Amino acid sequence: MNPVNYLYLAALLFTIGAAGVLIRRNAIVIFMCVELMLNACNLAFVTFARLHGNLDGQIIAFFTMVVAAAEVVVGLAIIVTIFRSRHSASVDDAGLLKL
Amino acid sequence: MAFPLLTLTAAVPALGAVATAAVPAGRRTAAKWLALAFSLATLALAAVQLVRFDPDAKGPFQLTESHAWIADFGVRYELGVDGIAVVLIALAALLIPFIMLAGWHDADPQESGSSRWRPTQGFFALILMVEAMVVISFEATDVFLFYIFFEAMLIPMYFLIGGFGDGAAGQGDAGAAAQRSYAAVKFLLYNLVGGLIMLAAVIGLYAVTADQLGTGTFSLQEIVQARAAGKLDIATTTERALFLGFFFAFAVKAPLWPLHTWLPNAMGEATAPVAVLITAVVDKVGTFAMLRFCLQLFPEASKWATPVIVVLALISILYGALLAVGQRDIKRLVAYASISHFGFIVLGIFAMTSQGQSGATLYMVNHGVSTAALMLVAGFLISRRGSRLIADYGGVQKVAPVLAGTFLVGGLATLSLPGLAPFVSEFLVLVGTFSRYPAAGIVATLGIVLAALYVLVLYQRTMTGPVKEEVRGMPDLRARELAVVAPLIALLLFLGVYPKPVTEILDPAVRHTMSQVHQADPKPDVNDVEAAK
Amino acid sequence: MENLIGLLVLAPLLGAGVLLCGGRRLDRSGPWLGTLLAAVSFALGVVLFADMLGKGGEERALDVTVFPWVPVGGFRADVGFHLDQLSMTFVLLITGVGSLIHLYSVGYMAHDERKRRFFGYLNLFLAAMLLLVLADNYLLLYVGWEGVGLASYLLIGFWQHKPSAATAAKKAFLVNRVGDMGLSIAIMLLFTTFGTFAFDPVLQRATDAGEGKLTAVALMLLLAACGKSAQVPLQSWLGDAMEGPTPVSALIHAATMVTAGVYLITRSGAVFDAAPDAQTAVVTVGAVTLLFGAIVGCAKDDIKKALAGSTMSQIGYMILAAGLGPVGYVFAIMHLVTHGFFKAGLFLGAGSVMHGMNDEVDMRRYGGLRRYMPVTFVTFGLGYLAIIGFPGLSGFFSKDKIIEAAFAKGGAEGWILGGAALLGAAITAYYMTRVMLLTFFGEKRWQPDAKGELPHPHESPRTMTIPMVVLAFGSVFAGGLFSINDTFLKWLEPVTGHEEGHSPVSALTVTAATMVVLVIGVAIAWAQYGRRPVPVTAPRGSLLTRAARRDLLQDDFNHVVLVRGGEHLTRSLVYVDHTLVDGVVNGTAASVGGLSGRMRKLQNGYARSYAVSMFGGAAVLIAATLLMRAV
Amino acid sequence: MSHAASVHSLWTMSADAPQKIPAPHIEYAQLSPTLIVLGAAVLGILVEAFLPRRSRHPVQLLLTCVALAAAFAAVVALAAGGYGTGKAHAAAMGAVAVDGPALFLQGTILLVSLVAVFTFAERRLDPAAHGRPVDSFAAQGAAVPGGRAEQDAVRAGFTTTEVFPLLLFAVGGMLVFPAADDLLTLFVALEVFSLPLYVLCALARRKRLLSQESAVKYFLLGAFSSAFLLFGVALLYGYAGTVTYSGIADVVGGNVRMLDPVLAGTTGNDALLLIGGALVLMGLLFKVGAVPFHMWTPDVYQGAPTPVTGFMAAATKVAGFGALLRLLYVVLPGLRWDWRPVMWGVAIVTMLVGAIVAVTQTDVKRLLAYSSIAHAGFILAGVVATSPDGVSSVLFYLGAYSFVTLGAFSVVTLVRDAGGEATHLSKWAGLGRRSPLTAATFAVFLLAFAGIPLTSGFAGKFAVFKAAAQGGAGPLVIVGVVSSAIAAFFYVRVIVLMFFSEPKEDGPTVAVPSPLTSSAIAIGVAVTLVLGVAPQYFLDLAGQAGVFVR
Repeated sequence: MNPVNYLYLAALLFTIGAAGVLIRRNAIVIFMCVELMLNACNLAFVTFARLHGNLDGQIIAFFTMVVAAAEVVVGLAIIVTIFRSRHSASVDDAGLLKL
Repeated sequence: MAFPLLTLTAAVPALGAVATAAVPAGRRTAAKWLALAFSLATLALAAVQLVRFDPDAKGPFQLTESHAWIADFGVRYELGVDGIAVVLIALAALLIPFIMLAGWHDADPQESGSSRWRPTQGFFALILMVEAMVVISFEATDVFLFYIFFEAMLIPMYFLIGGFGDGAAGQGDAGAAAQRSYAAVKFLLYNLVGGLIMLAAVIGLYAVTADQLGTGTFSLQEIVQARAAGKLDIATTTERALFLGFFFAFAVKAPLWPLHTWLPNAMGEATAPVAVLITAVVDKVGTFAMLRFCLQLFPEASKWATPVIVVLALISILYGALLAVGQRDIKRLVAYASISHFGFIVLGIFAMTSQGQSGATLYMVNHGVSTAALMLVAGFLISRRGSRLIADYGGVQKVAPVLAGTFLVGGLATLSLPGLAPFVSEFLVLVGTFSRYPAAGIVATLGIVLAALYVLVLYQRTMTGPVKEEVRGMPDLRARELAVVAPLIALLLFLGVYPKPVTEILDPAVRHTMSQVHQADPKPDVNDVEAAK
Repeated sequence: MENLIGLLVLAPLLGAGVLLCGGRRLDRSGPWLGTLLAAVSFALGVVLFADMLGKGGEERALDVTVFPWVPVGGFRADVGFHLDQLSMTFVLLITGVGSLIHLYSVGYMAHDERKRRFFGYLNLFLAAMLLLVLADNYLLLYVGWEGVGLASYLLIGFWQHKPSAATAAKKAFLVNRVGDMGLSIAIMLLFTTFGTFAFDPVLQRATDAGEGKLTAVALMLLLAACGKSAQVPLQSWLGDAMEGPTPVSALIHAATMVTAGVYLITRSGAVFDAAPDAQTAVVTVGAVTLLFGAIVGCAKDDIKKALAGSTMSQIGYMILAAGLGPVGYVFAIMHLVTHGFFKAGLFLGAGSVMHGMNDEVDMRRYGGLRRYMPVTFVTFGLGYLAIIGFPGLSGFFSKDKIIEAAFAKGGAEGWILGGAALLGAAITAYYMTRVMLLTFFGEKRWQPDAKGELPHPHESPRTMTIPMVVLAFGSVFAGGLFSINDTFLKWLEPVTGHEEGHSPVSALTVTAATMVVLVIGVAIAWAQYGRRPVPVTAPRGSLLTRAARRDLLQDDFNHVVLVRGGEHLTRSLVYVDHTLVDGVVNGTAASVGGLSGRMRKLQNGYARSYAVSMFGGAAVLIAATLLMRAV
Repeated sequence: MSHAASVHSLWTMSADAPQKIPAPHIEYAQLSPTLIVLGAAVLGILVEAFLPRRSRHPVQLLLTCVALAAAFAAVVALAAGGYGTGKAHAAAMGAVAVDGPALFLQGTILLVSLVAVFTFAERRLDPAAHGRPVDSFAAQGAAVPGGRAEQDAVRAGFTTTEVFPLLLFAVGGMLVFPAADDLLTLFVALEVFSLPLYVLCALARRKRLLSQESAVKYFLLGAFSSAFLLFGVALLYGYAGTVTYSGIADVVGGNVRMLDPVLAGTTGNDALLLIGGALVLMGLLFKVGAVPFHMWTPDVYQGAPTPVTGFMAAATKVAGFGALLRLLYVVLPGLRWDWRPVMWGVAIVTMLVGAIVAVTQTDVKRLLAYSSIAHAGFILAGVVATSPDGVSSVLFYLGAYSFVTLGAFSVVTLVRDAGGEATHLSKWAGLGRRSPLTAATFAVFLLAFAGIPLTSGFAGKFAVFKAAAQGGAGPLVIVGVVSSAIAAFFYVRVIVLMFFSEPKEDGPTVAVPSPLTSSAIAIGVAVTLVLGVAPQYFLDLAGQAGVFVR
């Protein structure tokens, strides 16, 4: 099967993730969409690694996962704090800072 | 390495500013005297310059200093004076002490505010700061160096205008403050915009020189020589664009119609001494820069732009005069009168005749002195009655004859009465203009009628007629005030009767400028007697 | 000798300086000091005169260059004096009459607390006037020219607390400025044409320049003359100038300053001779003014205004004569001198009358004063006879000559001018007789003044009468002296040149005609004011009379066109400046602010909308990059 | 079929790859600045873990300062050692470049952070009711605002000393960011300095809701953008088959030794390159706050604790622009004609939007945020000059700008009222009367922002515009001038407010800071004036540092 299709899949996932970020209100969900985008990138990486026949892509994928994990830690921490103080995880409620 | 006289002349007032600002709040009077002392020291240095300056020496600039400064920008710390600069420096240095004396009590804090707030120190320090920057921008022969101080000057001026009012704005204190800061902001923004447009031109100039000479330079002489040697050849359109960039800034400063509207506000709201500082000292930098930079850097473009500029100058002359007639506010009236006079100066500069340019340069000096005289007396008047409105006065000459007399002399100088200094310069400008553009000359002559109109109307409404109630019991000029006005009037008379000492210094510089622009005076139709015989 | 010329000017200038800056301590001595200095310069004048008489006709001129004034490039103006017969004549007239009037003023202004300043101004005037007539180039002349303008401004407005006075002063200065504009343009033209504006080179080489240029110069000079000498169309200020103290009217607005225009034209004779069209303009102005002034003079009830009208008209004669070229110059100056005597005398007389009538000026409230102030009456009477040209008195000789010269112009022009001059003579006789009758004859028509007390006229003090007497002598004999074997003509000829006019009518006929019209004029006046009693309040009068009372509506014209129009112009300009010029800038500022306000709304605080903008931005970025590659 | 075969051959080929991987060789000395900082950060964590609460603050402060100073010393040493010029090369197997720009930027970042630490450590601003001096960070980040836990924490006088290690981690990332010589390092560095910043934003002591909100926004948008960046990296990798800058540059430049069929296939497809490049660019533009990726800036700047804002505004910009420069000058010079017009556009809108929107701002911190956007635009003008002059001008501008910003925000921390910092402009009315000195210093910073001569702002602006003009970007200069004019308007407005309007009764008080903040401000003023009056030396530095290693 042509590996290029994996690229299309990656692009698709990435777009879905991005769309999710734009559409969803809940901070957690938005964050998950971001994760989805990162994983789309991972897929692209490994595919290209496969195409080019070098391991860089696959290694990068690992790095990405680690970074994503780190992001989760920080992100969830922040989201939880604001949830506790606002009793809502909707990003649209957080609108004090504007103009 | 010669003695850095020019640097010193600029440094002394700068130091004075710092010293004055550092005087503790309690010692107000000490600060005043300190500032005055520094300004007098500067005056002395300016006098030394005049003495050391040799009108007949070769070369455009004298007392030159030159040090590396910002190589990356092609900027050198280059100072030098020609006849025009040295005279204008003397003028500035001469006026500052009078300005200080006149404003001796202007900055005394009404209420004893927090101990850290020291308006008086600030006032005098700022004046000295302005003086320092004006002096160095007269001395700078490096475009960038000039530009820096041309711009930096705005800040202290801005604080002087906005920070200290004559408390005669008509409405309440808050309203006055609002008007003041409006005027200050207007002043700053107009000049900043002008300066920024000039900045674009300055950068363009650098790009051109860097492109053609290998290393970019801002040295006036280098550029002029390079052009003369054909090493530097600026494309016509580029030269015009650059010229416009420079001219715009100077036209705002000068101020030339239609970029003038900041001046009436600024002069109206500022205290009289500061108003004098604006129009008699700071604005001169604009017209001076037209002569030194516009004409010498971009001779061709200058010639190209001349018709338009002459028209603008004419408009300024008539428009300023007519608006002066229409004013209700003494200081605004003087401001518009100044606009009219600046029209004459610009006209003289761009008439491109030796009479015109000598007249214009002489005009800068005379206008400085005459406006100072008129405006300062007006300030004394206003400080007595607490109002700027002409309608609030009447019959002053009955109660305060000396004040009225000096006011009249100042006014007569403003309408350039023969025998007083401005007449000579104005007539030179007119002749110079007439000999190249007769029509323009005649139109400009209308200005002298209008000048008579606004001055005499002002004098009649304020000084003559039955004595108004509020005016009754108004004290006549005090010793300090007389000490300010008398010398100025004496100077007006002297320069009116015997301007030779000044013109002798100015002439070579003017001739040099003329040669830079490749312009010769038009010849008279009937050649002189010898040739006839 | 040369240095004396400088002193001549310097003495009164010094006086002015001392008196104006001297302060209160000079209040008492001031008047005498001023008078003394005037006398000094008169003495100097006499000395120079004597010296000049000692020389032959040609080498009488003295030239002194005191110091270079404005040396700039090709442009050089010197402070230099040129004393020839012409200027000598003026020097004597100015300093002579001037000293007398100083003396007169000592009495007249005795009760004014600001008399020190008054004498300061008078001295200033003398200095400026002397500078005017002694200058050896046009620019320096211009200085004197405006100097006398300033002095007249200060003196007309001397009683500044009276708004009318202040206004009159301002008006005088402004109208003069219009004339001065002409002078300065003339100077510019001279400079561009000859490369100089000193008398000698210009006048010697006048003919080298094109006639067009010369005509332009001449017309500009004429404009200047009109301003200073109150000729139509710039005459409107003279009437109002009577607001000034009477000695001022006598000295400045009768004897000396107002004649400066005549001096200017005579001095620039060479230019005018080379520009016939300009000369036509000059004579026209002269003729019109002499009639205009005369008519105005007939209608005025204010004694000084009546005399002012007469001054206008007399100067009209001089201008007319000067316009005739070499034929007329001498007579113009001669009439100028005689007029200086009798008109000054008349004004002093008027002043003396007002002095006695608590400053009443309306002649209809005078009457029968000859018994109360005999000296005034006699001197005034002599002046009267002189001005109407009574045979044997000064006016007779000078005016007669001018009328002849006018006819001598020849052709229709000659007839018109001559006719105008004759008519003028008739009207002069009429209005002067009127003045005479209203003032000194008839029954008393005195009215209580503002304070409600009736005037009790009395003769004026010695200081005032002496000058009047002296001037009366002048007005009686001057003309005769001048005319005996053409002394005056011979005296001036080297400067102005002279040629006999060939009149179509013989001199005798002219004289006869003059006599006739004179009698007619006097007769009519007698018929109107001599025989029947004069109403205290002026009758409505004919249309012409009413117009004449208002200076033939000239002022109304000025008011409507210039003043109102000017006010509207300035007001609209102020509006424009505020709304348009300023508005544009403020408008841009405001629009930026508005834009900012709208763009601010995009920052709506919703994280997701920020994300949208990022996403869109990314899309644009990509699209743009691809596009760049595509093109 | 043949395709499948090639794929198979690839598979087999890479099967026996592992033993071919060489052991990495790391030049620790040359990476020492980063290592020192990160090491200190780790130490800091241990301090938090083991030292009693009382002694943490001084220790942390000391540790951080020492670490930063030492790192700076290391940078200077490296520069002196010629790594900035002659010996410049890519260290750590081409992962991190050690060259002029890198060292210059690292030096700047370290100095800025050092000054920022002073403001972090300031404890005299909030005269606390319970007698213990407190800094501007939350007593307990996790506690609910106004909740029981927080009150206890406040009463107990807790302070979040973790901010120091966090700062150090961020600095560590920033040090690597502009030096990163392959896209992976770039990405990792980005995250390393972003994540601590997210946390720091959430830690304000006052106005905690705003603070947390800003953190959330920053975090979500940051993550979002980094995802884009990562995808861009992926595409570039796909295009070039490598992520090292030099490698990609070679491929773009078309000078690769052996061109295997697959590479030929992908390199043939420019879309990968262009889109990838664009996405990476976007990631960086987000960090420097360029329009249209700027919208997080005002909110985050306003919400975050002011010391953090100052640190972000200064250091992040430096790091971000450093990375941007390297990317554009090393990786994509071959594509200059593609990205230059785009960057032109970005620069123009950034300058204009920043300046225009700032005009109507009413909050000092937001105002400064927008002004920082406008300045990003100015710097971009220098970036697109694509000449060594351009690089050095940008470096100079960054140095000048970061100190001005830091100083300005430090002043903001001083003006306080009951609710903490009084950032609303109306509160600043008449400040010049109350405390002339503070107002004057702030005025100096504003004037520097406005680019008035004799301040560093002018020198920097002139440098970038000059470079742009010489690079043939005249129109950019015009736009820059126009937007500076607009910008001048609102800077002046603040000055008017401070000096010419009457002070209000309920106006804020100006806290008297400890030497820490004072010195931070003093340094800011000094640098502003020195760089304004005698910039030549620093211009030389930047000039020498103007060349990237490849």
